Amino acid sequence: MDFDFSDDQRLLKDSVDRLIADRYDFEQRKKYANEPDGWSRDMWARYAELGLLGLPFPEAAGGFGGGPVETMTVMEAFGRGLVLEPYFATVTLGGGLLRHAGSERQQAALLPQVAAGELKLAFAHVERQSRYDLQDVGVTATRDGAGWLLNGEKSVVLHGDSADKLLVTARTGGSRRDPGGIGVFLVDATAGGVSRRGYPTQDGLRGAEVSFANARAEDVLGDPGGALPAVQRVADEAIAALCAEAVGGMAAMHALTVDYMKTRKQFGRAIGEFQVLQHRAVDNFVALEQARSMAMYATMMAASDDAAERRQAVSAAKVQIGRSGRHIGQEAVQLHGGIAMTMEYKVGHYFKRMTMIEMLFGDTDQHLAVVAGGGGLF
Amino acid sequence: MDFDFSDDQRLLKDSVDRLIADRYDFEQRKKYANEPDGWSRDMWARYAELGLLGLPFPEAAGGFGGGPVETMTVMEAFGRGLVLEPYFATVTLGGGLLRHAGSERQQAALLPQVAAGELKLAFAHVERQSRYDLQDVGVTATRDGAGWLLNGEKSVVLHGDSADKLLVTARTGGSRRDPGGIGVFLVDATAGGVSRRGYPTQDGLRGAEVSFANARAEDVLGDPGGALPAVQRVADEAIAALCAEAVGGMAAMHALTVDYMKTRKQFGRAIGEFQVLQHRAVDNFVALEQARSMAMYATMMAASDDAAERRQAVSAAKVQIGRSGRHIGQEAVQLHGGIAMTMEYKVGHYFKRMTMIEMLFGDTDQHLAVVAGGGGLF
Amino acid sequence: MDLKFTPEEHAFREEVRHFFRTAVPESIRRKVLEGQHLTRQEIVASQRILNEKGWAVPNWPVEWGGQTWTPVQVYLYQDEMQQAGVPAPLGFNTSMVGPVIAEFGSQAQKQRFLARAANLDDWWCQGFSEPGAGSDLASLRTKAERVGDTWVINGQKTWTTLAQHADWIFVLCRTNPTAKKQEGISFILCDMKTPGIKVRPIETIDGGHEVNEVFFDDVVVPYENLVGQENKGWDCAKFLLGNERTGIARVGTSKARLKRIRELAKLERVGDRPLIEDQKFREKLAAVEIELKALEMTQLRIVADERGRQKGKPNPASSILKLKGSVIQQATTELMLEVAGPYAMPYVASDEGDGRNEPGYGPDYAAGAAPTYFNWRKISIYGGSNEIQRNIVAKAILGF
Amino acid sequence: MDLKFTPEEHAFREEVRHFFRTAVPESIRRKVLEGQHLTRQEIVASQRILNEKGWAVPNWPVEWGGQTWTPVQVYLYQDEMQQAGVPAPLGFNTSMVGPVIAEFGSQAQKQRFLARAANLDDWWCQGFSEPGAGSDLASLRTKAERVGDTWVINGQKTWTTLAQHADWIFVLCRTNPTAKKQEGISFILCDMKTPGIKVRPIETIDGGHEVNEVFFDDVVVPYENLVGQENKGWDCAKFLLGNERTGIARVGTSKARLKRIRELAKLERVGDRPLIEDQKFREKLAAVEIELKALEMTQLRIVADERGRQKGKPNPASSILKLKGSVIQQATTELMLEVAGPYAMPYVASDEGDGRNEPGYGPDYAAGAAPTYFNWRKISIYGGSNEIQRNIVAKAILGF
Repeated sequence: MDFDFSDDQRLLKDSVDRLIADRYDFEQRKKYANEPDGWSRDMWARYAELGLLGLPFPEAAGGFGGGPVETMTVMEAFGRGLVLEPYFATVTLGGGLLRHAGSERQQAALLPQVAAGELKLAFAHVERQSRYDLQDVGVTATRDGAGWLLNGEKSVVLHGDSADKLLVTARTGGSRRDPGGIGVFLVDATAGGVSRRGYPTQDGLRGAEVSFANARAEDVLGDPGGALPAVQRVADEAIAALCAEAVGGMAAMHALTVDYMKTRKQFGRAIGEFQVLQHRAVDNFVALEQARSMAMYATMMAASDDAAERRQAVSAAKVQIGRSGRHIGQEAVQLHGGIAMTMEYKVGHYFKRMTMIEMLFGDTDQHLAVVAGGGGLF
Repeated sequence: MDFDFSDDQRLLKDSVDRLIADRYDFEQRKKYANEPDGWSRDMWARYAELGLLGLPFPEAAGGFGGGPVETMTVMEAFGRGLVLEPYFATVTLGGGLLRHAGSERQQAALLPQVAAGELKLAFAHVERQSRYDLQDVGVTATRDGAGWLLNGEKSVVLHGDSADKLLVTARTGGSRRDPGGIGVFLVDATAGGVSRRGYPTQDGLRGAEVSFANARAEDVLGDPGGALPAVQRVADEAIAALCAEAVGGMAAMHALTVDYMKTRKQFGRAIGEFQVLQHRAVDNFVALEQARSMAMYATMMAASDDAAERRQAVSAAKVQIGRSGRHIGQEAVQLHGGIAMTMEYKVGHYFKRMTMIEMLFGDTDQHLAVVAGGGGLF
Repeated sequence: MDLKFTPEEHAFREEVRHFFRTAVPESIRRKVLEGQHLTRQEIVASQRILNEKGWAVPNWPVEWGGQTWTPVQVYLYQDEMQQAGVPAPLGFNTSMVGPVIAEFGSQAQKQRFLARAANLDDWWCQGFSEPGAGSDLASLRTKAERVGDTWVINGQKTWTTLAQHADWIFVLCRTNPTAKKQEGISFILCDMKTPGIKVRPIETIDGGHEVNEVFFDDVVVPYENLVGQENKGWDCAKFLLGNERTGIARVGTSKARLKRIRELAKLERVGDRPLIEDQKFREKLAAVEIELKALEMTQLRIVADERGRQKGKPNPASSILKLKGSVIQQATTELMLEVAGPYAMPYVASDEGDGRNEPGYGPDYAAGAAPTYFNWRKISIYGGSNEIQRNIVAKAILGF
Repeated sequence: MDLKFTPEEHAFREEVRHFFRTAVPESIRRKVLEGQHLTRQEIVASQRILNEKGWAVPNWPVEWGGQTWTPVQVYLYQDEMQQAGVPAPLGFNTSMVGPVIAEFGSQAQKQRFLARAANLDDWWCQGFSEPGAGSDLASLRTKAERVGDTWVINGQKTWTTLAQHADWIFVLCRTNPTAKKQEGISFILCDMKTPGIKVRPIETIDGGHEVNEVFFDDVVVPYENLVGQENKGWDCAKFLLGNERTGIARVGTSKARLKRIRELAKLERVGDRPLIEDQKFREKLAAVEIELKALEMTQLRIVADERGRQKGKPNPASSILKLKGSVIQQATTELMLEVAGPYAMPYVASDEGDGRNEPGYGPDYAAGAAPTYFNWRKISIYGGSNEIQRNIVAKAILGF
């Protein structure tokens, strides 16, 4: 048991923290958001330069062999900066699918491009009826000669509008909610039969609706009917990463709130002098530390090969993050008052991002049900 | 819509309030608790004298024809006094069963005795396995000539130890959880085959375990296989009465707490000057007023003949009472500090009574499930 | 004590319900129920329908168009209005400046302004809050100096709701800088077209434009635009803030929202079952319904108690309505968010025109779920934050 | 960063687990896990087993019987002890007076008291709280006057836990009445058999006798019973209160309770299904488990941070352990109450002797459900109430 960073981890943390501090303040972020993609190509190049885009990939595939702790470090800093770029979509989700479902050939072909910042990925898995259920897949993939043709629609594909390639769950057999018969297909985003409608998401990031009409897949990752375990594993890693991002955001919101309380004056004194508000800030702090603890727990367990154990741990963390995030977010707004309701002030943006994170890969109640369905955490 | 008391109701309220104020302070209550029955025979006689023991009975049966509002008035005062006597067991439960399931003959024979204070009743319905389910009845009643023999065990019979007669749910047909096949039997508490083990309950009242071994029933109320609707109706009225009692107790706890906060000094000033404690007292006040509102709602709906509507309303009230009672109770203890943990101080006794009320006739979660199973309160 | 409505009250409820659901266009009411923004025209149209019926300003003195309704009738009117999705008559006109002018204004002011306010011929906005003042309203710094027959106003107001639509603004100004905080404040009316007034929009986190900053730069208005006495504007402000506390709980609005959530949860499916059959969701919905039912009863108790009270001296228990009412309204937005699920994520810009140009991305209602959740966080902040309400209850009711 | 235990730490955990579960009688451990009161003899017997192994006072200096364990080892020792239901060594001896004497006492005091305290040959109790003082400990009024070679003590202490068993009491006394609050207090040891000491039991709402009032009426003790310097007793008190903050969360205790609740909920049936299959109950249990898992991680983070800290200067974040730990422990009592259902209602008097004379009325565990719920409300009150903990965090961590 050792909570200290190794030298390499410390180095990584320092450089990411510095990057965010130097290049991702609120005004800079606004500028990035107004660029054509809704994020900064310049920052993307810097991430590539720093090695962040290949961080969790095997060294053989041009990566740095980083593990969950390294991802946590990056995501926490990105949470603090409210980073707009498609890191989560490309590296965590897309890269994760290639790592866990792709062949060595596929990894060797694609991961180096991702690490170099030349290839952006998106993961299309949500459907109109599926909500948060990864195995509820209606999009079909049918054999066509040596290849596959995709048909159907995917919803809320994170950063699906700017992705170069899409990784799409599609059904090759079984009925709509069967665990078997699901494959992950690699599709060029500009291929014939693929159409995309991009939009901003509520938190200022990007999403897209994507439809497939006899769209030809470039490739399939692993078993065309047996990809669900890999998809679930990627989802678990993704949740651990989101937990870390959320902790970064919560910590920043909490710090902003405490600072505001010390400077904002009402009735002749700083509102931070009112004991009742102090105690609420303390409850936020406790909620933050509990969330941080659980983000670490999820990080620790995300690499576990025991799928049931991993799932319990990750779901428990998602519940804690969801509850702490909602509490801290709502309280940050309330303790600030009207200013937090405006686009011009940063806290509201954290609040919105927390709200969206709570909805990604299963909401709090769904994950609570997962934990409740297990045999106990102890 | 009229929240004012009628003249008669005002008179009743004044006289009950005065009785409790004069004869049920904390020291007097202690004395009553130490009497042989665990309650005061003298007070019982006074209730009879005031007409309280016949309050909800038809005038034809020696009663005063009072409705739910009258019961609410009495129970709220009793809640304030933490009254020990078997009013709820005898008048609300026993009397209620006679009113709703008994024949005119049975009512005429027994209710005047109850009203005169000469007959104490208890309702035996809980069983080891039944928890809060009124239709889970394992005690059997079998025909024996013109009468019935009872066999089995009943648990936590409120004031079962001092009751003269027991009203017992028993099964005449069907399997253990069938709604049909349940009758309510009148059994003399000293009859052969009846054995009782009395004990104090956690709140200082009394209960008993009662077993029946070929015990002969004196009588059966109404249909020996069709009593469940009447039992449910009595339970609903009983819950409305408990809600009113709880409001009396919560109001008293809240008042004690606010008074204590104004006098108790810490760090050189009254703890009531600390804003954070003030706000918590306000939250208690809001919880109290919400509970009072729902006790009124339950009172208003308790007389409804539409069983489904009545049940929804009463369950909703029980949920509110359960939540408010727990919140106010725990906060009253916390805001008082150590003193509230002692037997010598009144607040802990309210806290314990609230806890028991939450468990009578279904706990908060069970009633929430009832409301959730309906079509909505609006 | 009779906790049931009388037959007369039932009949009144039916009457207002029928009117609201037939006279006010369904297109407007649907937008209200879905939490969408209304256009200026829609708000004006709806209020004029009510005013024609004589129901836009029931709380005003009868001579200026009010009704002699009992408090229970007022409650039923509000409840049915909210449930039907009828936009409430513009509060700045009907609950704020109107009653203040009726109570404190000169005869000339009454004649000039009241009927126009009732009919929304003039759109009013409220110049109270200032940057840096927040809950501490009385620390305001916008000042009005008397120069001859005029006031010269300089300063800045903020959080001015719908100022972009407004014809007039009522402004609290400091007119005696040496007096103590609450003294030396005056209540002054300004035509928004007066030179020197500038409105700057504030974009809120939901992407909406509801509030504004209003700047006063040597704004000159006639002295006669003063309402009541010079330096006694705080009395007007207190009177105004104390009015209409029962509507604040918005019980009818929450009722309508909970019904809508239940309907939608029957349609949305989780796996192979409707969401409404999910035990957890159902219990969360039931828990909010129970709180709302309790609040409705609490409101009725306060309404019943109102008969004996002086106008403008609200029952301090009405702070409960604000406290609980805001929390319940916010809880409905969280439930709606849950119903929408992943489709709450796409952001669809709404404009001030007639609906949206682009189609949405999921079910129609889903686009509004997150913006409403975000936007309604304001409910526990504005109109005296919930912290201020707790201070009021602590002092006025619990005697701390 | 490696969030897993090392093989050495795992081995240590196994070692303490094995010892606790084999060396300490199961009859004692079962009573602890069921929340029953132990007899004096049981507490003594258990501590002597630990002391024989050298594990009663691992936190003491090595020369007085302590261990050189890492913070992680201390954590594992506590966690396994709590999970096994081994009674913690008597805190008054091992976490309070022992460390104070080891730090501030004379060599003679160390030799006279420490080994006996470790072996529970002397049973100590704590004379800190006074009526009217509560959380404001420093406002104490019990006074000790120096008369020749003695102290003469007069006053009253309260909430004195298990004073009925005690041989000695350590008392905070005011020895300089003119000095400011925290100055002028001394830390004095008294033999409980000294004439003038009277113990009066306080019955708690669960019917138990855990706490007492202790009266001092011209109690004369030798001057040498002073620990540390005259009028510097507050230093001893602060040192004492600052020790051992990590055990305060009682994570292991809550773990054991949650496991027990899960077991019982498999046995208790609701209708035709085990309670554990009730969705709502399961989710409530899971929610508490998640909070506890988070607290366990928080505790490990604080433990890991302890290496660099000075003894007696706790990490202020340990207030989180008290805040959350108390709430979680209390939540387990509410779950247990729910498992017991109607059978929580009968009150079964427990006595100080060996178990109960009367059989209970429902399942065995049920009799303790309500008393434990009642009794454990104290956890958020004593040892610095949760309100005080929030004040500490607000000041020491958030910088208010």
